[in-house]
Amino acid sequence: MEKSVMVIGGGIAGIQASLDLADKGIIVHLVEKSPSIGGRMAQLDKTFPTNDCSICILAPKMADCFSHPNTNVITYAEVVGVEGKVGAFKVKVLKKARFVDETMCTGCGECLEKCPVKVPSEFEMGLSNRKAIYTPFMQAVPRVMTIDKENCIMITKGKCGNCKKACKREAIDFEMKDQMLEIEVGSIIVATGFDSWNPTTSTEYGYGRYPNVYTAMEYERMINAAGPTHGHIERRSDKKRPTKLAFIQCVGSRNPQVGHPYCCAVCCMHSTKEAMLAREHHDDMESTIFYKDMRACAKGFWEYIERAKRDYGVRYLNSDATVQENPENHNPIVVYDVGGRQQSEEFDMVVLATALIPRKETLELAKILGLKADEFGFLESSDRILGMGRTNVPGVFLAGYAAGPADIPESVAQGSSAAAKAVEAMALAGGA
Amino acid sequence: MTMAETKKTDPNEKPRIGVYVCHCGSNIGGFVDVPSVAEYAKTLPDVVYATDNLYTCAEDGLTSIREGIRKHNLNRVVVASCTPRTHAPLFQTTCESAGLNKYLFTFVNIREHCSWVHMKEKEKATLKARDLIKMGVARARLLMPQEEEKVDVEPTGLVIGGGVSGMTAALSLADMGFPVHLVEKEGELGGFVRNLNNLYVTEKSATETIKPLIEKVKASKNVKLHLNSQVKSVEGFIGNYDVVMASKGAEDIKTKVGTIVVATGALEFVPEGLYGYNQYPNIVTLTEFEILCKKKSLPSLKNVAFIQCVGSRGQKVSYCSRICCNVAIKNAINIVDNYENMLGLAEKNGTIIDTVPVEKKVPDEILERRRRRRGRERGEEGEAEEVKLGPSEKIEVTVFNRDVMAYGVEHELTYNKAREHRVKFVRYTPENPPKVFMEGNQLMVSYFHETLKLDRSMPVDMVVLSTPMVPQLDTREMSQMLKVPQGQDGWFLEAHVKLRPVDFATDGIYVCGTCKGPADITEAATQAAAAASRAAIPMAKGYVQAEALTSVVDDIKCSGCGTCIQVCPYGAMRKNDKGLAETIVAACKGCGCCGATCPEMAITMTNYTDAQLLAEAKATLEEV
Amino acid sequence: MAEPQHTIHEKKDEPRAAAGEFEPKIIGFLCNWCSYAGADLCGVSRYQYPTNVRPVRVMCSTRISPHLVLDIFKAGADGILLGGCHLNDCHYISGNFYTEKRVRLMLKLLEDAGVDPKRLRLEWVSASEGEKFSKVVTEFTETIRNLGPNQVKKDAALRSKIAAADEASDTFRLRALVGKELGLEKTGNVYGNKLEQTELEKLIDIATKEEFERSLILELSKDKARSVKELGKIMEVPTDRVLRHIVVLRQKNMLSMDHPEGFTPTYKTIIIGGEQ
Amino acid sequence: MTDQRFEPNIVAFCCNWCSYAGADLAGVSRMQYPPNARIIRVMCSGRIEPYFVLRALELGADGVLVAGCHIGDCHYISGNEEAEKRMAVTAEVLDKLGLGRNRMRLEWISASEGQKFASTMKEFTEQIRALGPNPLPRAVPAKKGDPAKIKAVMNQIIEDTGAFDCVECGKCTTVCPVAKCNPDFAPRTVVLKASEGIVENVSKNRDVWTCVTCELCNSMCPYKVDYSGFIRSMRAEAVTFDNSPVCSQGGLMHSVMRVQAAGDFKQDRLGWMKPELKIAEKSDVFYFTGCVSYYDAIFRDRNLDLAGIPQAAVKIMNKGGITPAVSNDEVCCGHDLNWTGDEAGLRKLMKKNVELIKASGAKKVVFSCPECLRTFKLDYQDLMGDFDFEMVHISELADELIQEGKLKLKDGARKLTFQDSCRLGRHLGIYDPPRNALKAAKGTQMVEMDNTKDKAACCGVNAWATCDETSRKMQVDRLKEAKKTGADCLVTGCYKCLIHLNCAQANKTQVPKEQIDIPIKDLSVIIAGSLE
Repeated sequence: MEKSVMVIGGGIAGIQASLDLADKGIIVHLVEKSPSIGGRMAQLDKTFPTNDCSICILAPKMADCFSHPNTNVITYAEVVGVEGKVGAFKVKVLKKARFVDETMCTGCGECLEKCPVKVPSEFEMGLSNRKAIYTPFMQAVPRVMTIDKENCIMITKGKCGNCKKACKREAIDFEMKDQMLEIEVGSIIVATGFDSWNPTTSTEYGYGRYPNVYTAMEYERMINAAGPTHGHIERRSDKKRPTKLAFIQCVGSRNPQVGHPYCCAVCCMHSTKEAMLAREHHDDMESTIFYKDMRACAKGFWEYIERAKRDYGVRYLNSDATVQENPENHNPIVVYDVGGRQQSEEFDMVVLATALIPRKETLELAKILGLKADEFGFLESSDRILGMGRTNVPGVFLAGYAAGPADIPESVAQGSSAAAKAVEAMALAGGA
Repeated sequence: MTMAETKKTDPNEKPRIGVYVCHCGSNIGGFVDVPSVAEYAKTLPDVVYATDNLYTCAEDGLTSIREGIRKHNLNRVVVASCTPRTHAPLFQTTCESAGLNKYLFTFVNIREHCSWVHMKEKEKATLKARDLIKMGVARARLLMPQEEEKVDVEPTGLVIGGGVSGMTAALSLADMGFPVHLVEKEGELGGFVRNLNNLYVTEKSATETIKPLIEKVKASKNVKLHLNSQVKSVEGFIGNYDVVMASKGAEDIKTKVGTIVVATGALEFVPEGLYGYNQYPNIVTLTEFEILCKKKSLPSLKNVAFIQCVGSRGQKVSYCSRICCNVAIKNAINIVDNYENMLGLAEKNGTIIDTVPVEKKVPDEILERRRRRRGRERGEEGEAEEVKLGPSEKIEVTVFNRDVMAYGVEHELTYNKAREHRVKFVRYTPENPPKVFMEGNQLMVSYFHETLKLDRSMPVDMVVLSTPMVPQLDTREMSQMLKVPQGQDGWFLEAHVKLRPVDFATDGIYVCGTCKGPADITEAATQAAAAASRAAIPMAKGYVQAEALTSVVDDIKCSGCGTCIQVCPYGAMRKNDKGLAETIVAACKGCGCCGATCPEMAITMTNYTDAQLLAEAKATLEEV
Repeated sequence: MAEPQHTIHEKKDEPRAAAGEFEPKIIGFLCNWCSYAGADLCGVSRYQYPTNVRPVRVMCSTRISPHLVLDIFKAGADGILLGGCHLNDCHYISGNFYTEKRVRLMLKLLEDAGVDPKRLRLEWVSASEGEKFSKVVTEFTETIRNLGPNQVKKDAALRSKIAAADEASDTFRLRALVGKELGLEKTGNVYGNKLEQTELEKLIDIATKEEFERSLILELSKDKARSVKELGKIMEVPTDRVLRHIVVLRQKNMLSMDHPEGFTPTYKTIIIGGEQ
Repeated sequence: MTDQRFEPNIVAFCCNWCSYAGADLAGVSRMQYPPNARIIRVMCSGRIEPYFVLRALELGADGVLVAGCHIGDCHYISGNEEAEKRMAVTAEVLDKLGLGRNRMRLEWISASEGQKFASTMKEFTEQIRALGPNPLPRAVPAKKGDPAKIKAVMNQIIEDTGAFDCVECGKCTTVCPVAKCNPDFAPRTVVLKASEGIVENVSKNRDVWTCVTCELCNSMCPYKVDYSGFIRSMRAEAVTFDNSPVCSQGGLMHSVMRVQAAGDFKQDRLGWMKPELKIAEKSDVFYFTGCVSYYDAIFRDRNLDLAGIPQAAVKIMNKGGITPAVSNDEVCCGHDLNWTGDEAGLRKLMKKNVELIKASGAKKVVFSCPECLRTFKLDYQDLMGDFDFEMVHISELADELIQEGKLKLKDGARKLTFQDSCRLGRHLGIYDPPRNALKAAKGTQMVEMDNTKDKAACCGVNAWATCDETSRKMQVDRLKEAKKTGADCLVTGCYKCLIHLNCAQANKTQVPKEQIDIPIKDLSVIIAGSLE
């Protein structure tokens, strides 16, 4: 029997599961779709309720995970097929050509300067550009470059090759082909995380129509010192710094109308944190949070809200809201309801706490693995009460947001929990 | 990964330092005159070899380090290139493969901290690079080989608490192949859940739900169950805890365990003096209500009020107790849908409470509206036909809340279901809470309707108070015994709220379930499995190995004042039998707080000694 | 080996030292997890800053005892920058809270020693604040440049004062007080009495002053026996206080009476085992 | 009395200054005339609106006489000229309804014409006697609501409309166009009051009539609370407590509908037909014209050419190879009765219409009026089960024909903006077909207003109830939005949007004309106009 585990998804849940397993002496194959591990947490600026710097606490884990003698981190790869059963899965992993030799690249970045192609950066939520050869972010692990074959003009049109010329280590190989790996593992942990819902279709919020309406993830990148604006909050319309911010909760979530009747469980706290950070950046920042129910229900959360009110002057208004715009200055006008009376107020910027939804790819993966998903696309646990993370397929376990809304500590706990379950399953399959 | 036999380095041997300066392509070479820096390095004291590489981290660079160690008999290696935070392990491993203790390696960062940040000042950048290498060499001269201490781990676990968390953790450890002692102070397994009627999300009875778990725990060969028992004392450190367990009417049991999982659970807050509790009849807490339901001894009800946040969120305790909204919602639905069953009629029919499937997403069709209308056919002449009474005409449930904490998928859907089933939710503010009083023989609730700005009142037959979970009374004793911290609310405090949710700062002890804060059964069980996973790591390894970045106490200087014990965040300092301080190497993380604190300056930090730091800093201050 | 090509720097900036300008020497103690990482990010992001700071990596800012700082000032550093994680972000949970307390002591002692406290700066720089790191270094370098060179090597009186401050920082009393300060504030003393922060700080300030003066007496009387009056004059401290210190120091067996000058007794520092 | 001769009941409205005085003179002069008339004195014949006549007939009058000063003699200068116009409309409506204009008479009688008064009375009484009794059945006195039952009824409504699902998020208020103009109104407070058991809400609260039932709240409500359904059901209760709407045209339209519901009269509603249009007795496609014929009569002075709309619709169908069946016997769909608390009226009309269409054997019914379509598709099917014929809006049909290549449009450079009516849009979810059909003409550019499609703003009035300041503000806001797009023309797909928005342009408003003066045209008219 195979004493190794595959972890699919390199976010914090996957990293935690991998580390827990690797530390137990089990070989872990961590498959990550994007060029770097780190997942959503890497995009965050701070984390609630301690306002820890997210990347500061994550980066050591990423490095540990990558350099652990028992881990095999396969980035830029996807699981395309699975056979077998618990104790003896055969997993087909498509490792996409990154056109850069991982063993040669030092991530020095000389090639970046020479690449003429600009593409909106996925990591920066499109707020800034990356090159066709890139690392998704500064602290990426592994810190090697990747060529995006859709946009590289050498690959698409056969001319350029600037990066190859710039690379002293000759790490660039335009001839690189996708590779199909076949990996045998005893069990599998799925931790594919979430996506942020695009609120363009809910036109009442004006996202995409009014320049100064942002999503929470965009704001998060903007306020990050390493982000596209170097931590400066600025308006799309005039690059001015806003002072009056409105945060609107439950945009697309808790809304059966748009198909996400569930609560995303993290946005109340997330927006509170964003409002607090605004005030930390500038004393004159005033934030208002429009909410349905302030769901601050884990350790230290309610105290955090109280602190936001008391020390950061964050105003909380119990109302859903819609957005109009003052055409003269592009100031968003938030329309809300206090005591059954319509009110409206002009703000400099509106930040939408959009629904967090399971990734589309997760459903495909579920099909490959034979997992059940609910109608929202969350993967289902077979035992809803005592066995969260155990699935209908023996030997396959879940962790993190893919299994339902969870914040970082819950994802970490689920990562560890899935690791324990994977070991138990293999022990059982091995007749132990 | 296999390591070559490390040759013994004599600490007193004169340093023979090799310096490797990296061009990192043009990343460093473009802005720093690398060859001249390498030349300069040769002039530094004790440097016997210096060279420059295009990429020191490339295989040829690493080879040149290995060769240098052999050829020049180097006993210290300095690499000047990028940041130690990503590349130190690589070079350390290289040194080790050439037989050099990895603690005799020093890293100098001349890329992130020099060439890249002084791209327009090559001369000054070169001067700085020289200085940085000089500092590195000064430090290297004082480096000492270190042995990483290995401590064997007893591969047996201890789980304190026999509730759902404790049982899950114990079973998980057992299933992973480790013997476990499970200690429960009551005579029965199950913990708090035994009080409950059914568990939300499913309508299955609580006892039925945990029955298989209890049976598995009892059946497991690896679980040694200690009922009616308590942990009396715990001494030792990770891998080596000496535990004494006391059982009622039996002799104390002494045993050795490697890791400990704390799962001692929580209590329900008793709302003495609030909302007429213990003053008027039919005012109960959520758990009391559950017990009534479980025993099928509810009184006859027509109007029930739930009051949320009784004592929590800034009243008696500052926190939100996370689960009470969802428990109240569950019970509200039970009352509306299954009231007759709850009255005990079900027992006569021999059925348990029916499973009511949670109605999920409404199909997004415009014609859906018709559903609403069909129930209401009216006569030709506009005369109202017999109006079909909704369930609410039989029994009315009102939930007074401040915010409904129906987080996630299933809670929110259940909340939606409750409203669809005509459970009324009325929001109140802490300034204007509902009032419970008697009017004659009638129990009444009055409230202020926030939106309509109206004072309302209604007769009720029962008031259910949702009170928060509070820590067990013996949490403090437990925390002192285990030397683990409590947070300000009295809950056990995990090592890091974000990334180490089930670890204590002290290695070897783990925490899960409601003893570290309110959680529902699913979350508690998940944490328990997580804690088991964490606890299994040192046991699976069989040893713990501490990086040799620890504090060392000079017991001649130590006066035993104990300040270091007080400041250490990991409980890694203790008093030895001489009454002097001693580092528990396995627990020490090397932050240096004790060293900087020790009033007698009796503590030094390996690999970061005062002498090393001062030498490094002063090297740049010397007049050239 | 191919000579690496230089592409980016076109503009040549003559070192200001050549123009005779003062180039401060600054030591930067950076904690591994936040500020060192922030400095790394600063490099990766190519934010430029002056070359004057020499970083020394430590695991945690809490590692930096006042002695390290004062000793380095004594050795002639023009400025010292301490970088740590933001409060509550500490990799070691609470290390930087102690750092804060220690820095307060360091600043007090620097003031006593006649070193401009501006020469020491504590900054919280997280791993994501690359730009902040460059700003801090640029600003701090400018501050130090404006303050001018550390005169410790030229000014003997200053030298003794810094040495005295260094000595004082290592006294049992100050180290113990600062070490226990947080605990006293948060959980109270053995009797369970909590102390107000301001009260405690007052207490520490008094102790700092006393320990500094005592250390200075010892420093001044190391090579030459001195009278109370003489010490009072050099130290600009009233003689009765000098005398009180001397009584304490004599009790501790750190100072002995030397030859009287006329009727005036003089005192000399007792040097044990020729240490230092 | 053994005389079996029919004695008509006649209501005579006489103006104070001429006809009433004329009647006085007839009396003073002891001139004899039949006793059938009951005189109601008004200050001027200009006061008499068409609905006076209709209401009188509905309430059992067999004939109505309106008498005023001679043209040129009006005490109020030109009041009688207005009366003349109005009575012409009334006469036309009576003709269309099949009641016949003969049941009404307009006569100029001066103060000196006692004789004329007496002779008019005689003649008119004979005229009515000859017509026979008013064929309308006697109105049944309205049912009174039972205060004891109302709480249970309201609870049922709450349940039916899912009003308990409300989490008080207030999103309905934020989008409500009425709440924007009238801060005292919010969809959720109406519901909340009911759920708090405040029954006076039903009998006294006017909010129930303030709502325009545009369903923006419904479409926005995350929990799909059916606010408009709630309001509609509550209206049905409110009227039983005499909490009734104030209707436009004094409720003329409602009277017209009730008349159609009450009896089987030979209507005359196909006056818009033109010889070049091809229609058939029997066809697979039935064209349901709606009340356009009546609207045409009532709003003729506005130059809206409402009759042009069905003409255009038939033209489109003809061009597309369809010869639709059109019936003079269709009755009003009952939408407006249904939305003003008269569900019984709806049922009567429904029966007639559905029987008619079933009898015609049509497989597809085409509507010009979104209200008719909504009523058929949702309300009728709600009550009767699913129909086996298809129901489409003319825009859907046009879009389909264009896509099938059966209909071709001429090129023409123009910029259009489309007003999504609430019924067509939010109630039925039809957004793209009208746009596609309009865009089919090469060179046509569609521009969207700020609030468009499911967020489209309302024309301000629903079911001819509650036209007030709020309505006017909504209309003006909408016109401003349309103007701002820079479109050449605001296209509507609903008779009422056209009428109401036009009303705001035709009447005095606070805003300068140039901010709202955009031509408004019906979709069918535009499409028909660009047919090849």
